[in-house]
Amino acid sequence: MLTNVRLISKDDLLETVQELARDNYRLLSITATEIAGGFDLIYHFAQGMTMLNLRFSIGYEQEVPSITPFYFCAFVPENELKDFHGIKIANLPINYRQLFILSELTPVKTPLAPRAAAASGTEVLPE
Amino acid sequence: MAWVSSARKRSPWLLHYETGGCNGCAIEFVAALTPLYDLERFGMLNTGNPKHADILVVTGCVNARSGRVLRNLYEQMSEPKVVVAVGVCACTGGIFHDGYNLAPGADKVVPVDLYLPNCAARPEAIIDALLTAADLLAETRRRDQHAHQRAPDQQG
Amino acid sequence: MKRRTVIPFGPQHVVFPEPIQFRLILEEERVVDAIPALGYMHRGIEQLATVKDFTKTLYLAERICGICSVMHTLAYAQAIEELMGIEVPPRAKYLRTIWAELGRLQSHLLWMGLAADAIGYESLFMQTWRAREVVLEMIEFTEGSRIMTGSITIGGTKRDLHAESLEFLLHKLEHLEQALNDIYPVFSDDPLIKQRTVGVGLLSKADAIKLGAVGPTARGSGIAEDMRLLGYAAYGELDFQPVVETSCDSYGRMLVRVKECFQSIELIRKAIAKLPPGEVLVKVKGRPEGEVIMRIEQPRGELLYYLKAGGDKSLARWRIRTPTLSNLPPLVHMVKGARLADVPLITLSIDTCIACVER
Amino acid sequence: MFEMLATVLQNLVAKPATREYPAKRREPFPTYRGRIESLIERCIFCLKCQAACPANCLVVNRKEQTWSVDQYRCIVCGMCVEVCPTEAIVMSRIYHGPARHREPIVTHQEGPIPKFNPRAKDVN
Repeated sequence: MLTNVRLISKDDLLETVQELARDNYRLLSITATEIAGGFDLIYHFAQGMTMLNLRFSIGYEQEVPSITPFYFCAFVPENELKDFHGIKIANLPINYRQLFILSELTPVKTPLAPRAAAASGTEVLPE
Repeated sequence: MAWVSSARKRSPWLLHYETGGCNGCAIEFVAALTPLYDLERFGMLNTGNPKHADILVVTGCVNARSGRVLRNLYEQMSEPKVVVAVGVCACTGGIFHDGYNLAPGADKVVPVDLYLPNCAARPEAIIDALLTAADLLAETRRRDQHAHQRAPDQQG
Repeated sequence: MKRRTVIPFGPQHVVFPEPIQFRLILEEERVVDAIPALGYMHRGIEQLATVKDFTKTLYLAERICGICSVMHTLAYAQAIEELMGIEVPPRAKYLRTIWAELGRLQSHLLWMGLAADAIGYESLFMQTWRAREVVLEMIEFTEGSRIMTGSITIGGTKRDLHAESLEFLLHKLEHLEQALNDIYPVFSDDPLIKQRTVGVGLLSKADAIKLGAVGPTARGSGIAEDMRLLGYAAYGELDFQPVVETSCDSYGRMLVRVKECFQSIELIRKAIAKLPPGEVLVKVKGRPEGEVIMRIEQPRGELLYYLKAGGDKSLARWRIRTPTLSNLPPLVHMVKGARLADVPLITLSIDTCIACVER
Repeated sequence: MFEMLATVLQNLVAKPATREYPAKRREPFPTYRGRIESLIERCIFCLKCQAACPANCLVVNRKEQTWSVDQYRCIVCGMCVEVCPTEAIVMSRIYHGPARHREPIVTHQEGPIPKFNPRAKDVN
């Protein structure tokens, strides 16, 4: 089950991550799920075998600060968020501009956020 | 020069490109080159250069980005050439056929001469397919030669 | 400032069977920066899982990667079982462990072969792949197929090991151990291999933590982390210690993998000795609901699944974080400052699996 | 030096590691899954296999009494074999060879659709 979840707000993110970086936590990944009106974000950290998950949600238009100053490796999942969900990330040092895994020839944009794509008028996946 | 062409029949060079998919077939293709199956005893050699190759082995489903690379590789190969689609992903897209990023089969991008299904294709099946491809290659070559020889007659 | 050149490395390259591109920025022979360019193998599995039935998604999970297919089905089945509260029979847990370790063996042998090939040691490549065929024979005999085995399913396993197969396994394991005993000293002592790997691709322990290295890459840098210690399947009952090397270079990572082969053989023998009798499959009814995180040790490192289901026939979200995705930032770090000729070997030293990365 | 000589001698007398594949074929293991085949006369057209197929490669037509499989999309997972109530689909140990064209294999059933007897399975 999903245990050890700490609910935070978007503005506390950088501060909390800085603390975790000081305590030698490893960043495992970042997961986004599309929910009504926005996205649900989970940052997975681990110290040895124990996990810690930071969780908050944002609206479609809100921007998330990049945590690359503390965890450089975050550029990989953050570029994925941009690709698959179209989430806006502020201050991303290595920015692939939505071409990290998807290519310019891919017929759909933001495949894992079909509702957002439908709202913005781009092509939608068949259900 | 009959002996030259008969010798060439049994020594086509291979170019392998994995276009996507799970790389299970790609691993099996490499396994077919190793001691237990040993493709090289038929004179086949895996090369990395498309200009040297006669047979293009495609494994995996073709997606938006790799389709372009595949097309490039195919166009760089010199005539005559044979394309073998190994595995169900290269044939039709297999289990991923309704994915948003895929072409349903390699034949949407390059002309495919031989289809080898199965998930994943066994090394034995890959040997079968490549031997058939070698025959096809020899056949095409013979036809081309005939066409060459006949062409001046028809003009005269 | 020296003149800089950009060299595209890949996507079609003899060293790896899979397409990946690195844009290497060079100052003469030194690499100053590397930018990975992905997307040559992307299939959109995470999206397909939101459309397909959750029982069919099991086969999708198997086809994320052809090398660690068993591990992916294991992780997926365990995640669904945890969501639905299914208790798997003990015999099935042991069978899963045996098949997972066979998968690890073939994957490590495959890597050893590719590494030998990258070094330019053709005969060693052939030898390791010959040993790998012994493992594949075991897999085929017990599971019915070489690559896509489909033995693990939600609620247990589809197949059982009877006395004849167990005997076959033990017999072949002895063969394999002999072959590995021949191969091991070559990897650990051969001057050619040492020259190419010792001190190449350095990754300090602090960097490994900061950049999120997992699996043999982390263990080669002195981090004793192995998700098998979480005790999933039957690993909790089989006593073992993770293999750790402290040399922090390609040589260390290579030794970790070679030694893990012996560890896997030992684990399979222990599991066969302890194999309990009984059923292997329980019936599954209903639909999953809730959220779950599943962590599993793949041959390449820690695999992380996040599953969210809302009681529908398909999943709401399936996040796959594969070990190679996590090992990409350490790789970029290692490549910086290396010479161009060493780049293929360093790239191989994290055991890249691009099919996993791009899903 | 002597060690090397021993290896050389051993390799001279030992059998080659290579399987002479096209000339000698190894008997497949009894559990091997090659491809699916239909025993059409047993089919009751319940459409269970079509629903269970992860790759959507089966098309069952009750009206025309046809059962077709696209071997070029089938992933040989064995789901259809498991769900079939009348054992009308079997797993063959022969794998599919290469072909010039890809078309689904269609099998047609003659005569009336057999009645399904749930206990028939036990009798066999």
